[in-house]
Parts: sequence; structure tokens; C-alpha cells
Amino acid sequence: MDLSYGSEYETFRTEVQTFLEKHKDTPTQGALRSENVLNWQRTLIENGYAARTIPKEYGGYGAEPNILESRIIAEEFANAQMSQGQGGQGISMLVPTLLEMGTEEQKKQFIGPTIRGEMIWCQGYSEPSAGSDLASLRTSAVLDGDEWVINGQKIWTSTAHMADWIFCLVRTEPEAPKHQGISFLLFRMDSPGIDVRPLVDMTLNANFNEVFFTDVRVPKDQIVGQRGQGWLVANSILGFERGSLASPDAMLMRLNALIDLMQKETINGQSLMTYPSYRDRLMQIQARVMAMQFNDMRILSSRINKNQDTKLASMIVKLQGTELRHELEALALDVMGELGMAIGDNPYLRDKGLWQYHYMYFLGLIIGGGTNQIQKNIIGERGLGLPREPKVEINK
Amino acid sequence: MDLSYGSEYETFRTEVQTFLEKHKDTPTQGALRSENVLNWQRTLIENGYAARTIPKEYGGYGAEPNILESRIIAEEFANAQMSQGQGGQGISMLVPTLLEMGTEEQKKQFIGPTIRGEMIWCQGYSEPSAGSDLASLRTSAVLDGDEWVINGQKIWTSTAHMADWIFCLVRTEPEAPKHQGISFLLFRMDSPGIDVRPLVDMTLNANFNEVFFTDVRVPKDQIVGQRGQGWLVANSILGFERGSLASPDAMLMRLNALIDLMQKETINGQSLMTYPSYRDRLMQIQARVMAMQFNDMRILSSRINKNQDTKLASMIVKLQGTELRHELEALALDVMGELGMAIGDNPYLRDKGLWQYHYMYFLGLIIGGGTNQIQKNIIGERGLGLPREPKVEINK
Amino acid sequence: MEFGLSEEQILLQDSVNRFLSDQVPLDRVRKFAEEKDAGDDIWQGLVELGIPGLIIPEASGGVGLGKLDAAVVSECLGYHVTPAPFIGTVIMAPVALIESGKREDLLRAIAAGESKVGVAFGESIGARADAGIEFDGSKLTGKALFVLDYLADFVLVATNDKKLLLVSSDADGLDKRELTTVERTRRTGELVFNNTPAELISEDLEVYLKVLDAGRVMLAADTLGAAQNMIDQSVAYAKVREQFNRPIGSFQAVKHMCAEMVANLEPCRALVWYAGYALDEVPEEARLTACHTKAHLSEVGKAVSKTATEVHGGMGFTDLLGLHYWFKRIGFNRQILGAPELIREEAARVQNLVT
Amino acid sequence: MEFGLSEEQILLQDSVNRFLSDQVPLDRVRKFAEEKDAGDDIWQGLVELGIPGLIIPEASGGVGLGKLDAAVVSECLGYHVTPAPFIGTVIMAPVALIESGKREDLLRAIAAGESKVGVAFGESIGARADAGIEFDGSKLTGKALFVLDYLADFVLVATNDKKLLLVSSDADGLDKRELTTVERTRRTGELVFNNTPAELISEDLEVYLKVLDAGRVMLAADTLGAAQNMIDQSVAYAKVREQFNRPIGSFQAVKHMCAEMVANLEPCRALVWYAGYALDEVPEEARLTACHTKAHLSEVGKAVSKTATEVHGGMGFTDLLGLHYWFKRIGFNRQILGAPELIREEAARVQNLVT
Repeated sequence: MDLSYGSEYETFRTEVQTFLEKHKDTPTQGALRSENVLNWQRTLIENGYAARTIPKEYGGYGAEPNILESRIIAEEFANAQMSQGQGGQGISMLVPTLLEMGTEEQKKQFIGPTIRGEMIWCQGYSEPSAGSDLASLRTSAVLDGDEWVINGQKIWTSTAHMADWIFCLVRTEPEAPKHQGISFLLFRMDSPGIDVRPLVDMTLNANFNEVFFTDVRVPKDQIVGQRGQGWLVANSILGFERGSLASPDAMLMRLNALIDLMQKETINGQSLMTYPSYRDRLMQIQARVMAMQFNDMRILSSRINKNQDTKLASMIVKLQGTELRHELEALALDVMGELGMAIGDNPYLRDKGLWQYHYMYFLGLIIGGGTNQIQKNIIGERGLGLPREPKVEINK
Repeated sequence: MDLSYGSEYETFRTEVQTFLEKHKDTPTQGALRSENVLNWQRTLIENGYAARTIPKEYGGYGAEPNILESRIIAEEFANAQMSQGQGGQGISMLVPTLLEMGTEEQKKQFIGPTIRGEMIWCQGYSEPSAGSDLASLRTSAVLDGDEWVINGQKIWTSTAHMADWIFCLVRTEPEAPKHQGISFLLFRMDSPGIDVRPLVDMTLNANFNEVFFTDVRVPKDQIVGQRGQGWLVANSILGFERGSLASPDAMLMRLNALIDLMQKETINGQSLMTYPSYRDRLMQIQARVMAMQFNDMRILSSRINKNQDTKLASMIVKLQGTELRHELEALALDVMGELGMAIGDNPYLRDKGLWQYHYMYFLGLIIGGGTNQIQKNIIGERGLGLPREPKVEINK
Repeated sequence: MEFGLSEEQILLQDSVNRFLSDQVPLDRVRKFAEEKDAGDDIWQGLVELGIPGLIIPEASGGVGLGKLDAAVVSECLGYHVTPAPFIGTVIMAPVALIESGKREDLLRAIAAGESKVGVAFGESIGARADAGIEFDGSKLTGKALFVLDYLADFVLVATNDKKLLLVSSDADGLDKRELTTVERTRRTGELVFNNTPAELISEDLEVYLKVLDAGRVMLAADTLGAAQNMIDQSVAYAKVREQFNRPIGSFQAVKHMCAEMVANLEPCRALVWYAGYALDEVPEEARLTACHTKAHLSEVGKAVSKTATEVHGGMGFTDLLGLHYWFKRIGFNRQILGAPELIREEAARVQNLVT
Repeated sequence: MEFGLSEEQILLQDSVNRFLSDQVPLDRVRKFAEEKDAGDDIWQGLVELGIPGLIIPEASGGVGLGKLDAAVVSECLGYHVTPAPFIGTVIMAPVALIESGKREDLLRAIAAGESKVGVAFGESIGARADAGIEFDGSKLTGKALFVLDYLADFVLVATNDKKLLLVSSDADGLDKRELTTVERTRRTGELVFNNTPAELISEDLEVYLKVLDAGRVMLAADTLGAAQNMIDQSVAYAKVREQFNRPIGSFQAVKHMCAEMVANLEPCRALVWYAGYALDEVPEEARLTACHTKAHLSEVGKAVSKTATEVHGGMGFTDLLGLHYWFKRIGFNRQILGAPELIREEAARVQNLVT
């Protein structure tokens, strides 16, 4: 156990700090594709603070992967409260997939504009009847000459209304076993036949969309991997998503905000922190947040030192993290009583209503990204080697 | 809603009280089959306070079933702290079964001595490899002339070491589907070839036994119901057992004892009841105990008024009751700290060590009598009509 | 001996449920929630069923039923997430007026469906955000937050020291504004009193507590109904929704989630019934039962609302099925008239377990 | 940056585990539990591995390792429910002596495996049953309950006001009797002091707290190991035990019980490691981490011990598999040196969240 980063890293940290100091007045906020955002993203890439490990030939900075450096960058940008640049499913999911499975042409065509924030992507995986059982997806793509013709519907497509392109799973071989009949296509969201409808959720926000395809025509070569290999292509990156749903750093921030809240808010003039039952719940949650934090450090560390086995430690993050986060937000609602119910334009709104919002949103995340029931199956079967349920094929 | 019993019942209550007053010095305690016990049991039956609804021709009192009268008897005996006579699986399970499924000869032969406490029974159902899947039991009975020859092993056989007779499920048709190959036999525990071994459990008591059968010979006619009908015969009474594992009356007694304990015991001289976190847990449990109490009254009432549907209310009693009871005992251990760990001859033992004992015993009951996982299946399938899991037949 | 609903109570339940199923389906609730109307027709329908005068004596123009009957109705309203000024108008105000013997005229007006009454009790239970209400013998000063049905003709106000007062909607020195909450099937607002004239209804703590107990039991009944509906929806969904070629209800994980919800909620039904009954018939147990019923239903409701949403998968998270209306109603019921931790301390005090 | 065990720590873990697997299997533990022997050979084996001097400086004849190393060993002992006077002899007494600079001779004797030390801390944390200990400057009066390894050569005693004293086993005016507990892999007893001579080790509250923190982290590590073993046994059992023609581990109910145990316990491993590390390396976080680690492991241990027993069905409830040795060890660890509710209040105080 050695939690220091070592002196060579402290030099690196100083470099990052210097960069941040120099740019502390640079405008970084704005709409997608706005000048501020694009400029800042370009600056970040040039200095190696975005697209750090993406090869130079595809527009990245071309550094060797180094987890500690990435961590230091994240820490210092957070300390300075400066934007770390563009995120989104194009950068976090599609780019790694293309690097792994794309053709040279695809890499050249897509990676550069994507990491520069010029090309925005959405993800077309889930369908109304294919949730936990994603591989049963039905959106079809039929080859007609040099084009795929796509029909069907996707759901849970965040940013679909703002995206230039979609990476999409479609069924190309309807006769094949379900995992083997899927292909991974890329196409423009302004193609004729695409209808994006906002999907309002329980927070009353449209955080997601439904996307309908009617005879959408896509050039034949806009496929990643081979025909029928889409499931493999998609799975090479699914893992990226799950861990990020329950970040321990965000959790710690929320915990500290909750402590703040409990010290400030009162009942009959008495601080909420003086209520022993609330305090006891807070302490229980604090211990669990700590445990998840250290668990995360352990996982991070194991990526450097390959001798450490953190398979189970990694598998449980989504399950534990989303449940814990939901409980943390629930405690905030409980201590606030009626105040916690406020939303919208309510003048008694606390912290912009984020407690109530997150309470619901994290219930959504307990369900999303592989429900926590599916997570338990995965932990049991892949983590512990427990036997799978006997397969049942029901013919209808 | 009307929680009074009505005036005709108050007359009955007075009769019971008069009986109890008259017998307040009658000795009722003693070993099984001891003179005190047998005499008291006879007196109870003569006066209709035991075997109340068993027909006179089989040695009972012959009253019509009346739930309120039974309840009043139970209440008054409890108030007077007088023994309600003999219990055990012979009286609670076999006698109702024989009344339902036995031949006239069997009723005549067994019911009288059993209800008088002269004939003690044990139950031979579970086997080491047949727990949740009870119908997969393997103990075999093969007809040899006029006798069944029994080989195999039973487990969880309480009172086996004291029993005169056993009622036992055995496999008589090995080729039949598993539920249809079972028969229900009665035989003497002093038959040659029976070996009873005490089964020590986590409380370090031998609350149960294992029973081994080696070529035990049983007269052919000592079967209840037909050959292969044993599963039906047994299921006609299994319901009796489950409800009784989690009596709300006992739970309320334990709750009150816990309140007492928390008021009396101290940390640094300060009553445990002054600790808000313990008090909060106590209040949560009290509310749940209340709910189970009223749920029980609702079920009781529905046996009088058949219009009330209490199917679900009844199905959940074993599941909820055993979990709640376990948690109640766990709270007692927590408030006692180290004192709660005491057992045996420890001079600091509280309440004879019952808290620790029950904490473990009720974990046993969460498992026993159909594990709580099986209970949830039953509630889901029979209670809510959810589809069963697809059957899988694996040939080995 | 009869622990259960009478035939009359079952008839009452059926008639309210039938009206709500037919006339106030989720689409109708949505309109109210989206502030497209004030729900007058819903209230009118309940008036026609005689609901406003439910617990008001016949001599005062009411139906003269008991609190258990009222709890049965409250459960129906929760089951259908019905927007209606029930707790204040039908329960808390009548209890206050009956117990204090004041304002027979208003009691009659309520029974006739002509007057509605809101409830401002939060500050007497535990004032948040420096709110609080004082009464100087003729006027009210201070402010009340999250007042239920704050736009009603009258508001029943409890001061910090638990006096009960009646304030008219058009009283001088009374400012009102809506306080939007996540629960859109009820309207809540802030009332600011600047020397606002108010009529003293009671200074008797016992009266205050009776009003509070009744309100709490009705909220618990509302949660019981709402949670039952979420279970019913979950079970129905689990039977038809298929994944991996099977109805999801055939998977043990989903089946057990449904079973656990039922196992938690079913005993609550008997608890709510007894609590309603005790308000009228077992006064010595009424307070403790009311406290435990409100707190326990809040906990069970929370668990059920989470699990039911999970059983519905992504659909449960969307607005499409509207499941969140029940989720939020249960969440709101949990917090108003005393959150569980605070009420459990009251329950301990009622039993003299803490000083 | 390295968050994890070093190669040396993994070797240490392996060697302790190998010794315990080979020499102290469950049958051997049973003998001790049934009071058929005093476990001298077990201790001797640990002495040969250098365990007693684990955290004692090399200058005093020890191995000079850190508290994280000690936590690793404690986890092994918990995993194998090993009867050994570890917490007092190897951890709490050495910390007290090192921090106070007292009794170098005893430190050497401990390192050499020649002296054992029991622990009487219960009364300084929260005295039960009117126990309590006072020190008048030279003599102890009062009584201590549930003293760990009460028959050891010395006992480290903390008085009500948190002074640390050393009492010799053969001191005048010292009465001892065994206090039987459900946890049979440890010997606990009562000590009665009648003007018993005792040596003052420290009056410094900081020293007392360091000793306590170290003890708590080691108990948490013990629970981590015991709970891990119960999970391992459960998973193994679920793979081979069949019901309804299938291994029970193929049923979602059982599979999810196993997954939940792992999901709860796995983050505890990192927590325990950090808590052990912080005792030596991050003094400003050591107390809070120790509190949370002890309390949290107690909660997770309780849940795991229940679930693991359930996964084993009836077999889990019997003495046949001996699963209850782990169950009871976890239960005992939960209560000694501060039960979770009490420790959580300490955690709040450490952060000045409560006065």
C-alpha cells in the first residue's frame, strides 16, 4: 500500500496546474459545437488533456496510457473547477470500439471529428421489447443493393435529438441464433426516415428519446466488424458504460453536500444534525461511501499492477454504487421533510432540487445499464461460477 | 369491525375462568406420560379444554368447531398461566390427518391414546437430500408379503427419541412420477432396525434427530390413504405447521420483554431506552409486531366470516413472522452488547439466555417448514398467479 | 367478533372505486397534474357520493360514518391517485369542528359539498426554513409552508403551540403562493399571515392531537391504496412482459420482488383498519396506533414504490405508464404531517418510553 | 501508487493461511471450542510464524511490520475461526507499550511468544451490568466483564476514565471466572479487582484511543475473513447441493443471495486495508476510518452470516458443517470493543458533527 504518486508524477501535476492557471480565464462553456467549446476542446487535445491516448494519426495526443496521469488530470481539473472537455457516448464508447474493431478508413473518418467535439453521436441499442434481453432486438436491416434498409425502433437514446450520427445495433440475419444475427451500423441522424421523439421520464425531463426508423437507407460499408458480429463489437465496450454509472467521486461530493445540508437546515430552529436517527443513517452511509471509494482506488491500482485480482471488486460497482447513491439521496429527502418535495419554481427549493431529481434518477440507473437483477446474475455466474439457469426455448 | 366477543361468549369465558380457578392448584407439569400430565390431560378433555372438537367416539369432547371459544380458552389459560395440555405433532398434525383420511379402524386405534397423551408421535418427512424438494424423498418401502420393508433416512425428526410411533413418508412406487410414488405409513419407533441419533444444531441443543431405517418391517395395513397417495395425505396437513411457526401472540410477549429489558439494562448507568438509535429500531419493530397481530385477528375473523378474503394475508405469515421475530431478537442482542453473547452457566445471563437462543432458533425457522425462498415462490405463484418457472428435467 | 370490513364498508369501497375507475382514470389525473384544470368535476362526483359529509353527524347534514369508513375511502383515493381535497375538508376540519363544537354552519357547508378546507399543520409538528405561526388572541402572524389545498375556502391552521384556528381564504393580510412539489396530484402552497384575522377553534391539546391522528391515519390509508395499486400493476406487468422468451414473472428474482411487496404490505391493511377503528372506538390506543400506522406505512410504501418501479424495468422509469404518480404520492405522504423518524419518537413518548 | 497488498503481504497471508488450513482445520477448532484443550499448539505454530512480534519493532525483538500486515493476519484468523489470543497479545498490548514506551521487557517477551496479554476494555467504552474500574494511583478496584483472554499472563485494563493499566495474572486481590459466551473460539471471563496492584501504562487519552482503534480494525479484519469464508462455503455448497434436479445455485433466488453477499463484502476488503494502513500512515484519518470500519463490517458481517446460513438450508442450521462457528464469531466481533450504534456516534463526534 502506497498512496503517494511518486515524484515524477508530482512534476506532471505541476505541469497540469500551470496549464490550468494559464487558462483560468479561457471560456470553456457553451452549447455543443459552439466556438468556445470547440476551441477549448482543441486546446485540451493539443496539450494532452483530452483524447490523451488516442493515436496522433487519428487526431489525438498520442500519449501512452497511464492511469495515474489520467487521475491527476481529473483531480486537478476538478480542483480548478475547469471543464475537462467533451464527453458523450461518441467519445466514451464509439471511439474505443473503432480503435478496437474499426477499419482504417473508419478510424480516419470518425475519430478525429468525434474527439474534437464536431461530430456528436447517440447510441441505438435498447428497444421497447429488448431491455434486459438486449440480444432479442428486432430493428431490422435488409441489404438492398449497396444499402442497408432499416426499420424498427430504439429507446433510451440519450442525445438523439442533438446527434449527427448514431451507432446502432440492428438484426441483419433473422434466421441466425439471436446473438449471431446482429450487426453494428453507423449512420447519419439526418437520414430520411428517422423520427426522434423525446421520452419523458419520472423526473418529468426528457433525458432520453425514442427513435423510429422507416426505410432508412445506409451505405453498405458503414458497418463495424463483419455482418452478424455486432454483438461482439458492442460487448467490447459495454463494460465502459456500467462502471461510470456509479462514480465514487461524485458520491463523495454528494455525501459532503448532505453533511452540509444537515448542518444548515433546521427543524424548529434545531439543526438536523442533532437528530440522532438521521445522524445514525448518515454515518452508515458515510461508511459505505468510504468503502466504495477505497474499492475504486483498489480497482484503479489493479490496472497498474496486474497481480491484483479485482474482478469481483469491479463487478459489484454498478450494483452497489447505484443502490447506495439512491439511498444517500433518499436520506437527504427524509431529513428535509416537506422541503425535499419541492421542485421547479418552488422558492424553497434546496440545491436546485437536485436531491429529489437524483433520488429518482438513480432509481432509473438501478434499472438502466443492465438492471441490478441482471447484475446479480452476472456476479453469480461470471463472478462466482454459479451454474446458469437451464435454458428454456419456448416456441410460439 | 367489532372486536367484542358478544355476551354469549362472555358467559363461556366465565365458565373457563371458574374451571381454572377450581384447578389452580392441580399439578399439570411433568415428563411425557407422567401421572400429572396424563391426569391433567384427561381433566382437560372431559371439560372440553383439550381435544375439544374431536368426536366423542374417538375419545374427544365432541364440540362443534368454534374459533372464538378456542380463542377464549387460549386467552384464559394464558392469563392463568395454566397448561393447555399436550401438544406435539401427533395431536397437531396426525390427528387432523386421520380424521380426514384415516380408516375407521385407524381413527379408533390411534386418536384416543394420542389426544390423551399416552401415545407420542414423531414426523418422518424431510431427508438429507430432500429438503425444499421434499417430494424427491428416497426412503423406500418395499412390500414383502404382508409387510413393508423400510430402508432409508429421515432428518429434522423432533421428539423421535421420545416417540412411540412415527408417521412417515416413504417411496413405495419408485417408477412413478415423484409426487405419485409416495405413501404415508404409521409404525412403532421400537421396531427393530430403527436408529435414532440426536442432531445438534447451532444453538448446541439437540432439538432434532436423524432417524435411520434398516429393514424395518411394518404391517401392510398401517398405511393412511392408498398406496401412492402419501403426498396428498401429507399436504392435507402441512398448512397446519407453517402458520404456527410465527405466532403473533408469542411475538408480542417477546416485544414486551424487550421493552422491559431496555428499560432495565444500562450502559454507564444510563438506561438503554435513552439511546435514540435503539429506541428508533424498537419502535419500527413494535409497529411491525402490531401489524402482524392485527393481520392475525383478521385471519381468525375470516374463519368465522367466510366473505372476507385473507388468502394473501395468511400466506405471508410464515415469511414475515419468522423474519420479524429474528430481527426482534437481534435488536435485543444489539442493545445488550456483550451481555447478549452470554450462554450456559454465565452468571450475567439475561432471561435464561433466551434472546441469543431465539436469535438462532428463528434463523432456523426462516429455513425450516419451507424456506422463506420457497415461501416467496408460493406467494408469487399461488398467491399472485405469477407463472411457474419452466420445468427442467435433467437426466443423469 | 369481526375484524374486517362490514358489508356496508365493502359497498362504500366498491362505489368509490367504481366512480374513480370510470370517471377519474390516469388520463384525467394527468390533466389535473399538468394544471390544465382544478379537478372540480372530480370533487363534484365525490360530493354526489356523499364523501364530504362522511364523518359528519347526520344531525349536521352528514352521513355519520366512522373513521374506519373514511380510511376505506382514503385508500380508494390513494389507489387511484385521485386529486381531491380529502384530508383537510373531509377529515381534519370536521374532526376539529366536531371535537370543539365550533362552526356548526361550516360543518353543514362541508357536508353539503359547498366549502373546502385546507390544512396548515407543518409548523406545529416541526417548522422548517424558519417558518412558524403565532396567534395573539385575534390575529395570526408568521408563515406556513406546504399547506395542503391552500386555495380552499378556509384553512385549518395549527400554530407553533398547537392551537387550532380557522382562516378564511379572503381574510385580510393573507398572502398565498403555490409551492410546486413533485407530487402533482395535490396542490400545496405557502400562506403568509400579516396580522390575519382568524377564528380560534381550539386551545385544547387533545383536540389538536385527535385532528392530527385522524389526518395521519388517512394518509397511511392513502399510501396503502397507492402501494396496492403499484403491486397490482407490477404483477400484471410481470405476467405479460417477456424477456428471454419467458414472462418476467416466471423469473424467481421478479417473482420474489412481487412476493416481498405483498408480504410487506398485506399486514398493513389490518394495521390501517385497526388504526381507523381505534380513532373512534379505542381512544386509549388511538394515538400510538396512529403514529405507528403513519410511520410504518411510510416505510413500506417507500420500499414498495421502489420495487414496483424496478419490476417495470425501464418502462417504470418513464412517464408513459405514469407509474411515477403513485411513486410520488407515496413519497409525499411520507413527509407530510410528520416524517417517520419524528413520528417514531412521538410513539415512544406516547408510551412514556422517553421523556 | 499502489492500493493493495504488497508481495510480502501476500506471502505473509499465504503462509498463515497454509498453516491454519493444514494444522488448524475445523476439527481442531472444535476441540478448543469444546474445552478439550487450551490451544497451546495453535499458538505455538503462530509463534513459529513470528506472529506475536508482528508489529513490535525489530529493536525489541519483533518483526517490525505495520498494522496493515497485522490486519492481513487477523483476516486469516477470522477466515479459519482460529482460537488465538491475537487482539490483546499481538495488537492492543504492543500498541500500548510502544506508544507509552513502557515495559520494553514485556514487549520482548511478547515478541518471543513467551507472554500473552488479555484485554479488559469494555468498561471504558460502555460499562454494562454496573461493572466499572477505578484506579487510585496504585491499585485497581471494580470489575471487568467479558475480558478477552482473561487467563493470559497479563491483562491490559482500561479504567472508566480511560487510563491504561497492566495487571499481572497472579496479582493479589484478583478474582477470575469464566464467562461462557456463544463464541466458543475465544475465552472470555470476568475479572474482579479488590485493591489489585497494577502498573500504570498511560494516562494519555491519545494512547488509549490508538490502542482502541487498532483493536477495532483487527476485529473488523477478523469479521472480513470470517464472512469471506461463509461466502466461499455458500458458493461451494450452492454448486453441489441439488434440489428439483438442479444445483440450487442455478436458482436465481440462491444466486442472488450469493451475489448480494459478495456485493456487500467486497468493498469492505478495501475499507479494512485502508483502515489498517491509516493506523500507521494517515494518523489524521485513522480514528474515523477505524470507527466506520468496525461498525460497517459488523453490519455486513451480520447480513452475510444470516444469508450464508440460509443458502445452506437446514444443513446451515446444524452443527454438522460447523457453519455456526463463523456465525457466532462474527456476532461476537460485532459486540466487543463497541457495538455499531455506539461507534457510529463516536464517528460523528470525531468529525465534530455532534457535541
